[in-house]
Amino acid sequence: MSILNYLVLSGILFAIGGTAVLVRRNAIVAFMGVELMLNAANLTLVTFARMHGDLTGQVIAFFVMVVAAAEVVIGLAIIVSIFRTRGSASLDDASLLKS
Amino acid sequence: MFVAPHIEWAALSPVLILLGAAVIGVLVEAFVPRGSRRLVQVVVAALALGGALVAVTWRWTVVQQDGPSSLVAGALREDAPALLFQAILLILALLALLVIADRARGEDAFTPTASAIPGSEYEGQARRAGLAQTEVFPLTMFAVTGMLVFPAAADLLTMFIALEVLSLPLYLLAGMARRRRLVSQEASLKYFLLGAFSSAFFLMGLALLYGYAGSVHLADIATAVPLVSGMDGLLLAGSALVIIGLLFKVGAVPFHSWTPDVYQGAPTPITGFMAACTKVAAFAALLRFVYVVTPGLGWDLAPFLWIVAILTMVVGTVLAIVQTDMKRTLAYSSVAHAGFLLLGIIALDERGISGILVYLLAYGLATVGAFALVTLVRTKDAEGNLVGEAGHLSEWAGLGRRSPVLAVCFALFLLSFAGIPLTAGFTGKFAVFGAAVAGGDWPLVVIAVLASAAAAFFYVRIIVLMFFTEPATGEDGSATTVVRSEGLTAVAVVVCAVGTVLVGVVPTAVLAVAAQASKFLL
Amino acid sequence: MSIDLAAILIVAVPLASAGVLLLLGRRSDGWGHWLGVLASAASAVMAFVILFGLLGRGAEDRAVDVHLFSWIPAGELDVDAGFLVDPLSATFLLLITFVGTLIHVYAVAYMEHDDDRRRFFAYLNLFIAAMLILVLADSFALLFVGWEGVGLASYLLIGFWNQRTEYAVAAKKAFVMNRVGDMGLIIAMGAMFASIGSVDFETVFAAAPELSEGWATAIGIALLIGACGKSAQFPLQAWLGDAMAGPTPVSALIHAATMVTAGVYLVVRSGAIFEASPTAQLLVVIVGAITLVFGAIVGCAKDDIKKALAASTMSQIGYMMLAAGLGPIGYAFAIFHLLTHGFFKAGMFLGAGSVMHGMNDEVNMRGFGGLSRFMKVTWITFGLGWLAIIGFPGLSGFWSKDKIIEAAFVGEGWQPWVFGMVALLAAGLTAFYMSRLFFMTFHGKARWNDGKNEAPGPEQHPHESPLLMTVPMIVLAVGSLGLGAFLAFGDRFFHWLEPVTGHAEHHDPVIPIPVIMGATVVLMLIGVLLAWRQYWASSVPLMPPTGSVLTRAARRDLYQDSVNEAVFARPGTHTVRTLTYADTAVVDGAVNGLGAGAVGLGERLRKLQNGHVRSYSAAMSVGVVLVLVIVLVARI
Amino acid sequence: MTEMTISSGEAVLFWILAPLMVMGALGLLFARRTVHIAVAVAGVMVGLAVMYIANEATFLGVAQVVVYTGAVMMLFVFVIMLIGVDSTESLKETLTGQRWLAALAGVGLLVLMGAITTRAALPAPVGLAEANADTNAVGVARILFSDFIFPFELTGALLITAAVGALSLTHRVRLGAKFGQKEMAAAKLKAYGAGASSTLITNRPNPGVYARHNSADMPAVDAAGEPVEASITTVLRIRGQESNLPSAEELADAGRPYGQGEEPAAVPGAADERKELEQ
Repeated sequence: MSILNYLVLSGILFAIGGTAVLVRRNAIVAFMGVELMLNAANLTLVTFARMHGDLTGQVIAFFVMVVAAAEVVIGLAIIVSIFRTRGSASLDDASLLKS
Repeated sequence: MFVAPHIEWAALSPVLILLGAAVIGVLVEAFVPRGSRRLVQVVVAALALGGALVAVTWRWTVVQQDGPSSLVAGALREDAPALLFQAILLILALLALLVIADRARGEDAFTPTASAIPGSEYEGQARRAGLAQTEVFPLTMFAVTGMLVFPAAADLLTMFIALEVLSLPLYLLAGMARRRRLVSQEASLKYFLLGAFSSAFFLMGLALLYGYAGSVHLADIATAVPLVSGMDGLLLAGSALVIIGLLFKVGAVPFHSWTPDVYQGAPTPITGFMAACTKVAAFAALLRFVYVVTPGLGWDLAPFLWIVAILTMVVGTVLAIVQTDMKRTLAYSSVAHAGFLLLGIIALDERGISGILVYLLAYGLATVGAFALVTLVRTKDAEGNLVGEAGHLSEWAGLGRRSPVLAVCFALFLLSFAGIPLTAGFTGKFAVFGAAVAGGDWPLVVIAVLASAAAAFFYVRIIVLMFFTEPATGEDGSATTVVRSEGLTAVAVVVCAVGTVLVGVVPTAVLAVAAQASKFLL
Repeated sequence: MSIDLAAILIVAVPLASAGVLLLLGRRSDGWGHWLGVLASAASAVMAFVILFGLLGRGAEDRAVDVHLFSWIPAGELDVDAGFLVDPLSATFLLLITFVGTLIHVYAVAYMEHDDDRRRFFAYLNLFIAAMLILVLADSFALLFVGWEGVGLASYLLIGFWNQRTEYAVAAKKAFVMNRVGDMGLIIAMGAMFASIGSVDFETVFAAAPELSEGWATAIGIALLIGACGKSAQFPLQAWLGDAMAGPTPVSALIHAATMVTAGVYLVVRSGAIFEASPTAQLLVVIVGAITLVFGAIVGCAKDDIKKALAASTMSQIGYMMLAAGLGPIGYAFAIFHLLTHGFFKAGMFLGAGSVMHGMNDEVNMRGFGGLSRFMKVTWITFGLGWLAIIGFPGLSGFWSKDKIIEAAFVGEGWQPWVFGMVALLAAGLTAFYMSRLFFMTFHGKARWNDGKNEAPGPEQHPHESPLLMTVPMIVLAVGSLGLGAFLAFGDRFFHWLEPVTGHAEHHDPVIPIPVIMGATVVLMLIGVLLAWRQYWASSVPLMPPTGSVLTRAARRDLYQDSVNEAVFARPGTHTVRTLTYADTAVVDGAVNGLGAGAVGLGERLRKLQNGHVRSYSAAMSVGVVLVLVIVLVARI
Repeated sequence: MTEMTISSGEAVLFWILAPLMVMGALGLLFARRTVHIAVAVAGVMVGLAVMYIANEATFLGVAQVVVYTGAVMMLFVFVIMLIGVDSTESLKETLTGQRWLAALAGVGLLVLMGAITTRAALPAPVGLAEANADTNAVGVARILFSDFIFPFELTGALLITAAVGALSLTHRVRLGAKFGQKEMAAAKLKAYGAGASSTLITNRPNPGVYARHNSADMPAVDAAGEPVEASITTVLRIRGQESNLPSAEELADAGRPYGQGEEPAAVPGAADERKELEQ
């Protein structure tokens, strides 16, 4: 067991989150994928903080939480307003704009 | 044990002024009666931008005298390029603000209330009641704050936070168009989702670089590059991901796909604002990151940047040719411009910095001006009611006959985009391409020249359309008309046009100032 | 007045006039055209001031650098905007302003019935200013400004009658083709900057001899591409014919006397670079030779008077290019021919305009004939131009063309023989097609409807043009008559240009000069004679003789003419067909193909932009994966 | 700085938690019900919190539970409630090639991230024993308020933006007069007076009392013995769950104790309902 395990786990979570954005049609689920990616990055940061013996990584992770919280508020507000207009939160429905 | 950090209030003044104005704007929303809210907001925003510009100028003189310095425990770096980028940003933001604030025919470009369901009865009531979404102004101020921090950010965390500070308001603003609400909301959703996605990549890059260097300060990473061995994978992947996060903001292929959709869907003044200012801010950050952190990585990152630059120029140009919508055409042209600007980044040459500065000024002036004019050209149905902006290119036919001044200004901006001599665009292209040649990136310059020659084709096509084609009247009797601006847009357009000509004809002063700012000091 | 001030004013005055006319708009409709004429005339006065200023100096001091301002000080690349007044640019100044002023005067009458006459004059002034910047520039960067300026102005002027779509299309074609040439110039500037580190004439030409041959060839070829675009040289010649859609004064000014010769100017001006690269020089000669023949053959078959003149222009510029490519020995001849050509070709274009003016804008020469009785002045002035261009001994063209043919025969190996013979042969062709044009228009039987004969079309009342139109024609005819002799006398012109072109060692041609001269005259006479037989002595069919249904009598006439047909017209038309086919298929094809390719690629890429945000994120993440692979491929 | 050792207890914890977390994350790709996904992701967040604590980031672990699981994920759940809690999503792919692209991107990211970390010669971990000497929270706070004071202040802008944005997208100003009970009554009377027969002034009639299992689905009976349709809520009728009036035989059996007579399956709607419940 070494701290590498944490890094690999975070890589797995990051990849899963990224894939979710591609395959899920529901905007909320896709957004949760993004959140998972941010958390995976946080795990990396925390692990590296431990590796370096330096708390900066943890502080950055804390910042990321705050940023993510703000982002979630905005994102969900946008999704809700789209849902109220269209009655659907499906990303595939929102494709009026194209060339 | 705990040492309170020293805070350089004076040096922070531009950011503080804007942040203060944003907060005051929010308070205005709460306490000022609805009737006078809008006026107060506009005045506060304009004063703040002007004040910040004065502050930046003052700091410029100080930096010229005392040299660059680090601010607030190394979070920011106050040096000549940062201040110059900030100055360009503030000028463009001020011009964009005029367009945002303009109410041609008593209507601004924003929905009366973003919370209304499009097409609902409530929306109609709100329109009749004369509501206005005045939150637009504080949100814009927040965005400008983020943009202002971006060029000066000296550590990746500050850069990340600034990225979010500038992005979140833009996500919201993109969804607030008065007309075609569905499309606008869709633009907002797309921008938000893809923006959040890209910032996740940025963050992972940040994490990897932290793992590599044990610090997120650009300077620390740069010093670690020659020292730390065995973790090159972290360094390269981290740098690549951070650059990708920034490339998303500048709209480089293949991270550009949001650009046309969002540019088209967003309220046009906001499109102009973000097309000009976001690009300035993001290129400033990109420049700092690449020039400070990656000079030692030249050979490893070069193929990636080359491919992205070539793709961006080619795809942007080619797709602009086949567009039929004015805003989309301009959006793809802005993608192509991102490609040209990348040449200055790749050059890794001092001249690249000044080249990019000049190019961005030229591009920004033309962009704000062009989108400002787009807001004035409207479609009219058979009864003579205005139904919205004239999006389709064919609706611009014959504009040169009916509104020669507008058409000439638009043509000027297009010529500047195309890089015709005696316009600012030429000066910019000249400076950037020159830097790239000096950096030895010959093939890129050849492709860039070819792409800009091809790009001239669709700019000329629009000019031909405006001047040499009969105006079209739709089958349903709809026609194109030009509305009179309240005056603010007109001022913005005139300033942009004069600037475009001046920077083209007598670029000496601009180039000289830019040349002074061509060094990033660690 | 000092030369400096004159050099600034010569550009500033027409520019200011254009600005005034465009800004005032309709308010200046009443007097705008006269302002335009005045501005141009003022420039011409300045040109003479400069001429006499230069003449007043010693031969070595005849280069004045007029510093304007520091334009682009970007690091090492320091571009100053400045004017270079020397014998070469002064020659052009005179040509542009003098011929330009005459054409301005002519246009006052020619455009009288056009509502937008004022705008036309604004564009003309703009063109003059841009052209003057082009020739006065002391660096490639400023030259490029003028280069783009004349492109823009000619675009505006060709498309002036843009009510008709095909005219607007022609204007666009000219613009796009010119853009291809412009790219050459931009690339040349980039190459100069990369190899020499500067783009101003002084530094570049000083450094040119030390340049490696690779660089010199690259720069030379790029410059040649630029020259080809602007001067309608093979393979970028297609736009010139279409550009005839513009009003005739435009054709006279831009497509005969000034703009199309900018390519020749560029090659002569950049002589130092071409001398450093024999390959590039040889290419210039080849391009010149091909265009020379190409234009001449096309000229044999065109029935549209303006298009025939355009083909002739193309061919004559081919002569100049050929000369310019021969090196110092040819520069002065190229410029000399350019100057005389500017006079007689502009005169003939104005004459063609006068004919059209009298014939209800008819341009088909098969519908002319016997006009000499009705428009005496036009006939005589045009006749002088015709004699000049075919190289009739004593007239302007004789002096200048003969020199080029002689120079083409100078050298070693296969080159003098090939190029010399081409130049010689083309002289005969020139005589044929120009005589054909002249006879078809002014002589033979009237083939237009004069109310008595059975010619189709509306009844025509050919008449002489007003004084405002004939006077410029007369002045130009005087030039066609005497300018050559005046300048060639005592090699006066060549001594004048010597500070710029350098002194060329005089070599003897591979064939003795008297033989060449004799052959030229004989070929010229044969050409005229053949044209006389077919187009004056016999009747000209109203329909082009190929592929159309003809009466039995017409067929007999054809039989009678079959020798001519077989020798000139038929191969001519076939060659023209092949060439036009090659032109449309290859060059247009390449241009259109590039366009179509771009559009096709665009349509494909467009599918990716399908509006689905998930596709966008897919593109992004695949992009991220690929980027990481590229970046890490060496490391993991 | 001494090298840190990782206890075997931590290894056990990791090997228990990590598979669970990956499974929870995979729910994001394969689960159909949105709410299930939200709960699964919340589980992953809790797992992360535990891992933070294991990685000597006590403060962050607690913050993770409070901020992420407690606030962010609950906000997600709220919104899911708002737009329909039982919304499921068809996993059938409609965009051609999207599956392949997604697989390529997913596998590519996985391989690359794995390769980057495993191939790197990471230095021996130092551990945070020294940095956490004055407790983790104090250590974090020192850095937060010294090195990162500027980003910290800047996040304030972010939070204000979030609040302003959420409000402007959702908050509606009331336009026109307030429509309260009084106005509602007046409007009803007015409509009734205008002869709109569909409008009731009074309450709707209650459902019937001949209940056998659920009185709400049984219509009331008027004086003539006919069922009063309006006495059953429309919802039940839309679902097809309303009952009919009992027949004469059923009425005759009414005296029997419940369960001895016929099955309530005779009631059509009830059968459906039960079937649904069994599913």
